[in-house]
Amino acid sequence: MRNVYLDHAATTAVHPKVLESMLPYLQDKLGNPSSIYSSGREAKAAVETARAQVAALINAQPDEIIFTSGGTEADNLALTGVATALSQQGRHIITSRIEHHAVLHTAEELERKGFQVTYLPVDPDGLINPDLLEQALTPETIMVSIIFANNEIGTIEPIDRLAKIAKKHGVIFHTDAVQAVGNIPIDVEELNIDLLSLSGHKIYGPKGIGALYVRRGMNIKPLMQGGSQERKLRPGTENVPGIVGLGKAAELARIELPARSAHLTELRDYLIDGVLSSIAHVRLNGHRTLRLPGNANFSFEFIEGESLLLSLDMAGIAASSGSACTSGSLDPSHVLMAIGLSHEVAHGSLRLTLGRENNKEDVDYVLSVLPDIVGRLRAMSPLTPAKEA
Amino acid sequence: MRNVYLDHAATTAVHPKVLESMLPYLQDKLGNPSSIYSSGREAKAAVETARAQVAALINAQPDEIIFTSGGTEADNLALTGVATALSQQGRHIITSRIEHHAVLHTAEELERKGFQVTYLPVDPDGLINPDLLEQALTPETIMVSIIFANNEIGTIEPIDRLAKIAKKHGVIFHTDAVQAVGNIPIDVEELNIDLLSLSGHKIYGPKGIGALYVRRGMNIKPLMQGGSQERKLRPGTENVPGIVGLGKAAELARIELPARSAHLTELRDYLIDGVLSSIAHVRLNGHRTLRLPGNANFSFEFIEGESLLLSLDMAGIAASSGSACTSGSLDPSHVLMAIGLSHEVAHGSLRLTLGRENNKEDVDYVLSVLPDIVGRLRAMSPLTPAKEA
Amino acid sequence: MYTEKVMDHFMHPRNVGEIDNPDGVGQVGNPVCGDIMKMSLRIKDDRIEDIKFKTFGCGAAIATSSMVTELVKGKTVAEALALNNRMVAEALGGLPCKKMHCSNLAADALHAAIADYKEKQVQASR
Amino acid sequence: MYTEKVMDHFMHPRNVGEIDNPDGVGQVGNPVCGDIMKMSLRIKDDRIEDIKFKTFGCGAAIATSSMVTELVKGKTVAEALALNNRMVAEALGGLPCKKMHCSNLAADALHAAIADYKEKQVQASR
Ligand SMILES: Cc1ncc(COP(=O)(O)O)c(C=O)c1O
Ligand SMILES: Cc1ncc(COP(=O)(O)O)c(C=O)c1O
Repeated sequence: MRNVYLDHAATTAVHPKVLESMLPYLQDKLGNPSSIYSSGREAKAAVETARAQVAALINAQPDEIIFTSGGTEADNLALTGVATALSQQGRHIITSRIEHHAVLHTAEELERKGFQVTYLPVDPDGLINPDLLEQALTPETIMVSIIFANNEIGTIEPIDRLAKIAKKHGVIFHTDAVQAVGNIPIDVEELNIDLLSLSGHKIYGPKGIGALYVRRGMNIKPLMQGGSQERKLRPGTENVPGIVGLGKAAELARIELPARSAHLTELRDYLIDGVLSSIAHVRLNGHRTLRLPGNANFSFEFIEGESLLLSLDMAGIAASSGSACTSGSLDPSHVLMAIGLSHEVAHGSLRLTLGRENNKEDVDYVLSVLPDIVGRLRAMSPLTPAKEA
Repeated sequence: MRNVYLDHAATTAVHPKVLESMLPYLQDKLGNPSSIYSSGREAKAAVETARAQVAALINAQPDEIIFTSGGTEADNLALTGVATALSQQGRHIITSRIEHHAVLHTAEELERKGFQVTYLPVDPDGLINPDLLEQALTPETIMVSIIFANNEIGTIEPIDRLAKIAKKHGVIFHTDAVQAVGNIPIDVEELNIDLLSLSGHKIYGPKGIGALYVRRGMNIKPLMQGGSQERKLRPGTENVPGIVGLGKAAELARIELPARSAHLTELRDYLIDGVLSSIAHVRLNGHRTLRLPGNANFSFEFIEGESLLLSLDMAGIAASSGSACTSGSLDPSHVLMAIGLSHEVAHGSLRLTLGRENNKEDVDYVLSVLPDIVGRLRAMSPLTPAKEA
Repeated sequence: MYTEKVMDHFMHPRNVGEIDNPDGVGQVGNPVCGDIMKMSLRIKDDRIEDIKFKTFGCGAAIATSSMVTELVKGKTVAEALALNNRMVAEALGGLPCKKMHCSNLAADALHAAIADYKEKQVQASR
Repeated sequence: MYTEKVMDHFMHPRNVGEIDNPDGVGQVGNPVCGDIMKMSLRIKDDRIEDIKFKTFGCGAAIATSSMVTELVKGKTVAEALALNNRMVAEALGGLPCKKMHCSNLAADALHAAIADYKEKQVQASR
């Protein structure tokens, strides 16, 4: 049986060159970057090289990159760190209804701590209307945090316009770019971004490492206390192999971005067209063109996502769903609800996310098995209209 | 030139078997443990195996282990998580003056948030007197956090007695066992420990991964918000290779503990005796016998630690010092001050920490170069009495 | 995640479909929660002669539906009423914790179908 | 961390020691901060004929002390007074940021020694 991995938004395989860059630091190079002897200094130099590589990917300065344990920590540090630092200036934060839980739940936690949070709605394609941001700003607003590109439906937000509005009002702008980085070009200078979260394992780097870009001069408090690593913003012995791997992954992403993006966009469009033309009662979630190169997200009416995933797994295909059943919560994805799907339709969603190793044959294989799987489940479903079953 | 690494308390080299266990998860095994398809389930199973391995090392149950990004995060989660959860019951915390910064600075941060913190003193050997803990407890006390074995001077605290006192008063007991785990036997049941921090890279595991043991039924709040990984106590995509590596390191530590400990104790005593007998005006910091098997910490009068480290580095020896100059702060180590050293003597401290790869020849090499290095620096020092120079 | 038995019933569900002119029909669950189960029965001499299901839901929902139909086919109505959701999960070799409550509704659907059958009998006897 | 020049002066410090019956002696720093520098001078015809140092401190402290002695040997007292800590750091090819303030005291020690010399002269001429 063919094995096709189509869950690159969940995690990507470590690039062989990334692993190669990490191995020395997992083998004989064992210094602690805070130590002054040779191997410690070597480790420090490797960390600084990686910092420059990550900075280059988003056109930041090396000293604006703070390494964290992943995207979640970067998001938590951004929101909590800025809110804590600026709480004297105001206690209002603006974000959106389609943020990743790392931002959404942190915003909710800040609400419990006495901050006010506005959650901007999105249109049926998942786009935020910049006018709504303009209207939501108050003299109390200290920060805006908007996801760069959504992890479920792939919609790319108008970050340039949103960040410009924040800048005009002197408000800090953070973006969770965990899914966007490496897939679409990002220039924090041109876009007026003050803080940006990214994660290693989404860009063919290792798990357990990420980074927060923090514009120079920003006022931000650490999330944790301890040693004085990472300019006192992130204590703990540096994860040297992880950092080196993230640096290498960022470098590869920078060099290969145009090619990767073109490759994925082509496959994605082929997949979307194939599914929409071969299966009835299906809808594409997210914007048709303003979407991540590798993201396709469908809702198949009358069937439920987990049973779809299980069936695909039996056929060797790894995918993801916004169904409540897969998350263990009782509600389907908040993102799918925010774009206006009914519960049933949200439960029947399927996310297929392509990556650099995928090819046309993979998509052909999916297109060859998906219609039967959907048909089989629909035949079992009490929701399927008699004439379709 | 011989290269001798004697800074195992700062970080250890990844054990070859640990690296071997991680490699599949850095190469082709790429599932996200939260996904339901096969590779996701495989990753999940690997994470659960590691959880059981870590639990076995300290006689805990697997579901009592929460993976974190390292020792620092484990300490922050323990203190802040419990303080936040129990703030209605009381706002007094007891810790010691010789904690690692990850505990000490977190305690200070909690003070800024309105908690009261008592910092227990230590005797000249670095030992905490359990009677002082008994006296410090108030009806407001919610938590006691005491380092299991100190990272600088190696002194092992009377954790059994301290934890028993906490238990008697119904107070949560946390211990930062980052340096102790894997080096001395720890049984959380027998010792009545409620929370325990450990870190991968101190036990021949990878950097960027650690764990907090949380006794079943404990009331604790997460430090970060996001996904529902790690029983909602620690969000973020799991660092699968890191977790697998930590699990393997824990397993090896459990199996090899008696042998490692015997080997290190023998080398340590040989090193301590050798230094004390060949160099004058030297003091051993920390308790002579109640100390970590691999730890030796000396103060050489009249000279300063960083210049000592630099000289040792030129001779191929990697070590550490409590000197202010190496830490970038103006004060020498708070631990050395807490055991009553004067500033000069604290500045002249040298920590040599042995590990599994060290042998008697390494110690002999150190003993062959150290007297000359100390002598040379003393000859340059204005503090050296004329008759010694 | 799922036992082999669950996967077997998911991939090869028994008694899928709807009975024409059934003696009883029951539906439980709702689309908001992500699980809907519909059972239809043919009953003869107080015995379940035939039973079919249709289910919208996850793997556990489909497997429990299938298992219920197998467990009660040929059984008396009283025996069928004695079946509960826990027993269905056990017959499948267990379900993951988080599936025990949300997707394990098949016995409820069966009971609803039996209630429908009894109601119809009462009405017919009037 | 340190430049080659710093390491050279650290490993091969110039003019270590104390001058017997010096014309001026200066000491700055204190043990609490971890750096003490002591300079002793022999001065002839307003020129620094000899200079020696002793230092308790880190690599930067030792290297700056050594560099100062090299820079001012043979220079006039006025020239020596014109030397400041920044110039010493530059002569060494730079110092790490965090060392610029704590360990770069050698010019201060030199100036203290010159001050001592001038004081002694005034006293002698009375
Ligand atoms: C948009 C977005 N933000 C944040 C995260 C969290 O990243 P991590 O799992 O590396 O902590 C993810 C991935 O899960 C994501 O897709
Ligand atoms: C006693 C102690 N606690 C906590 C830590 C922090 O661990 P990590 O650097 O893995 O975050 C260390 C090591 O630096 C330590 O020695």
